[in-house]
Amino acid sequence: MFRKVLVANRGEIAVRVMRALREMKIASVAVYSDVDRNALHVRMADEAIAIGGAASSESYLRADKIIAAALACGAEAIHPGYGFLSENAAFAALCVESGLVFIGPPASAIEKLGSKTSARELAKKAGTPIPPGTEEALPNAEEARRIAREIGYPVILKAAAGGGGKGMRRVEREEDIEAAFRDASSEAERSFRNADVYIEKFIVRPRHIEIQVLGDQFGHMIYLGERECSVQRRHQKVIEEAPSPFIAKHPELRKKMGEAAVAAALAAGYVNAGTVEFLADETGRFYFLEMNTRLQVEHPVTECITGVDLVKWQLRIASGEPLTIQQDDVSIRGWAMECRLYAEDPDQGFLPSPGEITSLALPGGPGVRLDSGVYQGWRVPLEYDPLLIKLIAWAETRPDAIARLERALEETHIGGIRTNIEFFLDVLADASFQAGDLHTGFLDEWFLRRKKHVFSDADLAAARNAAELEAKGRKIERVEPAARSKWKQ
Amino acid sequence: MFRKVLVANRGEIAVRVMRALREMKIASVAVYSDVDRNALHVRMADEAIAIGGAASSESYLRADKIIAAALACGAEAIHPGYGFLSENAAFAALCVESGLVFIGPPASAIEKLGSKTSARELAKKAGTPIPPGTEEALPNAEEARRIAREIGYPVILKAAAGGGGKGMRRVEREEDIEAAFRDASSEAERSFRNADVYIEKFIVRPRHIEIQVLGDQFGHMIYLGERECSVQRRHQKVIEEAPSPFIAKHPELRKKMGEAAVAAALAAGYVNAGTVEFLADETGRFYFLEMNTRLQVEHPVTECITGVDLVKWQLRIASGEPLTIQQDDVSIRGWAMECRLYAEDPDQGFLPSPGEITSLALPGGPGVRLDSGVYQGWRVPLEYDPLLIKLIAWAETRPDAIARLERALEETHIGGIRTNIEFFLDVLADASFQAGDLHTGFLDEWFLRRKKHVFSDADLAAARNAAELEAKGRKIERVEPAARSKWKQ
Amino acid sequence: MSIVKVEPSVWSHLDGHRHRELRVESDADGYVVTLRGRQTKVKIEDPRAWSATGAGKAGSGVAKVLTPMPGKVVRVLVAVGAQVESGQGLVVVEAMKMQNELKSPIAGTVKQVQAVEGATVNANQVLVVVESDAS
Amino acid sequence: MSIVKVEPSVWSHLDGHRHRELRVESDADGYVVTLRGRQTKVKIEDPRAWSATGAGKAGSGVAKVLTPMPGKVVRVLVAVGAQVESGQGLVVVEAMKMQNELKSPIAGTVKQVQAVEGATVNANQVLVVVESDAS
Repeated sequence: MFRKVLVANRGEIAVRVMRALREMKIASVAVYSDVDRNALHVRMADEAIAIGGAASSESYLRADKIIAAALACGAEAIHPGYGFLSENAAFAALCVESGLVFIGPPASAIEKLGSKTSARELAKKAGTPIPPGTEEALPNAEEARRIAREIGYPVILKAAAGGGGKGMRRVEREEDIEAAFRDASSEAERSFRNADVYIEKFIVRPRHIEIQVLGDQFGHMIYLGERECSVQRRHQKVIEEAPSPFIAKHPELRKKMGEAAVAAALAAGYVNAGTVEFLADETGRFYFLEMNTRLQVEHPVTECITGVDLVKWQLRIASGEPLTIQQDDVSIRGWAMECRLYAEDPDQGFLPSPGEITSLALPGGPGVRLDSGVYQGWRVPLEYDPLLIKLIAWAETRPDAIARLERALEETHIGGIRTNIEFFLDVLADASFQAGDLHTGFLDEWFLRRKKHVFSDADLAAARNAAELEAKGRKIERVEPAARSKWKQ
Repeated sequence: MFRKVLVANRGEIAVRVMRALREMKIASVAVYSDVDRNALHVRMADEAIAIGGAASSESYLRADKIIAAALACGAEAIHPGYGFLSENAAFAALCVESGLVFIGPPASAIEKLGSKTSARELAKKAGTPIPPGTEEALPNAEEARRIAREIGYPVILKAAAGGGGKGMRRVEREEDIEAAFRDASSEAERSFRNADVYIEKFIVRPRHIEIQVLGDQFGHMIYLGERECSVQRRHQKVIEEAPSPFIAKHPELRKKMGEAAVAAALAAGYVNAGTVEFLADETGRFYFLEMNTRLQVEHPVTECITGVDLVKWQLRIASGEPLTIQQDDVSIRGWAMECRLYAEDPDQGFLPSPGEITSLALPGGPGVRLDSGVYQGWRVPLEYDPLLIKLIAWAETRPDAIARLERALEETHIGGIRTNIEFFLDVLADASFQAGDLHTGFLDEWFLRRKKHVFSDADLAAARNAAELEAKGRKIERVEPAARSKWKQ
Repeated sequence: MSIVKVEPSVWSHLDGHRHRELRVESDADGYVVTLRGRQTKVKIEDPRAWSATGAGKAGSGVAKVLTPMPGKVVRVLVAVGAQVESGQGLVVVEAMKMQNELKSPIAGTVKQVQAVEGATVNANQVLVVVESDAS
Repeated sequence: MSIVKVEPSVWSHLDGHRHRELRVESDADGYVVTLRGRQTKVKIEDPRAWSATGAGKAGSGVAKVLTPMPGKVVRVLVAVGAQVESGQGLVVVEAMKMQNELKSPIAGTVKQVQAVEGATVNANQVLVVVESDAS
């Protein structure tokens, strides 16, 4: 096993990885940008190395500086977390060339799975179902029209190099396809400097269901159940859960999807933890979407229901240990659900809300897991992702997990900035959400029917009361004086 | 199900119960003494009622006031937590007479199991093994001598009404038995106003292993595995874990002890959650010790490995619902270990250390559960038990759980008062502890070989550095000035 | 009734038996009070307790266009003296990888531009002032 | 070297690459510094930084007997003028259900008793003063 590992990331995921390192008695090395000297991931580390300016392009995205830091402190391996350099094949290759272990898949697997068209091709060869459509970039709008006629409308055009919804166009009717092709191509060119676009059958009201896989360097790979991440805003996951309410009703799908995921990953020569994303339609048909060649943000829900520590296994596998868990050893217990607490203002179009965290109340008790990257008094910088804390609730059943998550959200307060806590409370209270009737357009529909919480008159009177006292700056005001402990130190 | 429940307790256990109530959408009612107006359990409650003076005898032990509070606010049931009135048969009976549900066993079961001699008798009839000795109080020292000769030395004399080590005498040789009988009787008389003493075979280097049982009002009862609580100081549990390292090596014992526990509990007409305590010797022989007719402090370790929420089941069972878990449904996953963080000073003979919590850092991340009764800025009163927080770690294996608990303890800081955090770190680092070689005298032996942590010179230099800066009251001192985020709000 | 400050800006409010815990934070135009994760705004009837914001009114008159979030100015789209339409983009501010285009609430003439590309700005800082031609 | 205060009394200490986080609290005779749950005492070479305690020395002279913990005086076992042996109980203080008997570190005569039954006392408060007969 490694003696020292550099974590090439920041925020909650860097803290998460460092906790695993500490539990495994491995020294942890943080890297930090100029504005992150005080960040929690530096506070948690055994060693810390400055790597440059606040902009990610000057620090966390600088492969050269990160590798130099690892070599300078004698780290043997680099954990990339998610985002930043985690899915950068060149970085993975550079690690290996520099004599460092990249804790993730081989560069070749990242490369193969990085392009959606090559990933689709690979999945198809492995027998993993892919949506009807092209595996290759469309040469022109004519070809798009031809294939659309073949597979039937609605169809979707997607940027081959894309992600995050950029360069995507849904087309309902043949007369719109030419304009859509033009728009998608030029947006793809602008966003990814690659105009390639491919076409797929558009899955109506699909669920986003993904399979966690874990494989060692000896060809042994298992799947660790699924996660459902259909609750998305602008193609970004907002609430994730495991198992999927859909698969809970169709349990035979778990094995099918799991085996399809493992087949696709093995076909790419995949090693370590990875996630195969699928879209599933209402009939239970499912289609390969893409593979994420790294640890996911939402990995804790899988850890909660399977009892498997994915980060520790990432480290063991990267150090050359065999995966000793067999597929039959994997069992699922209960239900887990995660909320991503962001520094953003849902009342102002989810605008970012960086700034100082002036107060912080965190939940506890049974079944609550908190993966935090912040602390009270810290100033959330404006340069990075707004994810502050992941709040995960586990319980015996899905209704219990929702109730626990609500309870935990009510206990949570992040003062001084705006967050999406109340937004989550509103989503969790929704009847369709509670029924598990999810699809990737769920939130878009929900915003239209959203019910804001209504305070009682007594609640409002109490709120006014407290605000008035706060305004007066009084410490304590009581009608009936409460007794104090008899002693003072 | 109930609509409103009063929690007749304070501190972490009251908070624990209220969290369950909130998740079940049941209104929670706190009661509080004069010094507890600011306590966390009041902050967590939907309703709160003052019940008198700081001394427990004027508030938390006043059955009349608590029942009056429950009736005044329309609560339908009372959860007693542990300690205080939780094992008071008269209180349980008074609840029922007042039209309230006591969330626990019937008064008759508390009564039967409250006296050690009657509990032994009951266990014996149910076929649960008891240590050789008397089931009844000894009439005189002669009888003690006669039985001791029969069962063989060493023997132990115990107060029938006792607990906590009071009125107990271990006797190695016949010439000491008369004096020991006299001492034990008079101490029992002083401590419990009941001089009755019985005699038992003394188990050498026993392990304290207890079985969690859960039974409904329809005679269906299950056991939820065991906990090992052999790490004790002055007969008080300090570290608890589940499963037991001993039973992990002798798995056939779990079923045997579990069934013996259920038999004893059913014989007493037991309903709801309870714990049957056993002593086990090195050969795997085990003996009924006593039954705790309430939720235990250490219940979370059982919850962590079985996934069963004991408090929610307590509420369901008390409201008349059947227990839907069958014995075969109970499975054990991984390992859980609990530290009781106390306001006490291990460097001064574990003297209590009440006072203001001036800073509070709490651990998080995977596998960490925190049942806290405190918050930063709160003054820990001197009138009650010094338990502040229960820190529980779960992981796949016992070594992993120990490593996680160490990591979590290192992340924890309770400033302004003294605590036993460092003491725990020292215990967890002990080779015998890590090997699971436990017995109830473990800590007494450990204190003699205790190794205090040795700081490196660099650590000490850093500590001095920080203290000097703190003394100067400087906010920031740096040789190389660290950059700040470019913007200020 | 018993109201106790249990932590800075956290109030434990007992009204008879009924208990509520309220977290109070000052806001641009009053206070935001949080009760079990839910928030409500409270205006206190003392105008000195907070400063009026310079938020522009839509339609006519003088509009002070301010950034609702702190961030970095990535593009300034207008100069002093420019004629702008209602809804026209004036400045783009970026924070946390999200760009926000500030639009003119009125048609008129740009009177002031207090944004420089690359500069960091605070929440509620006025970046552009537009005056209606009619006013 | 870079040392930054990250929270009140919490210092992030970088010595080259090596990072340590130190929590500093003042103590009766200096500071207690916590490093990953482990504690060490630090005396700062400025005697004005803390007050000397009145802890009595064992053996001879004048012994000021103080309670190491805050609590309530449940029993006063001696009166002024009483002769006491070394190790003899003087006062019993109770906190958190635990009783602590304060013993005389020297043989001698009780000169002062500042404890009253039922009163609450602070940590390190002098409760009894015993003077050695030889002194």
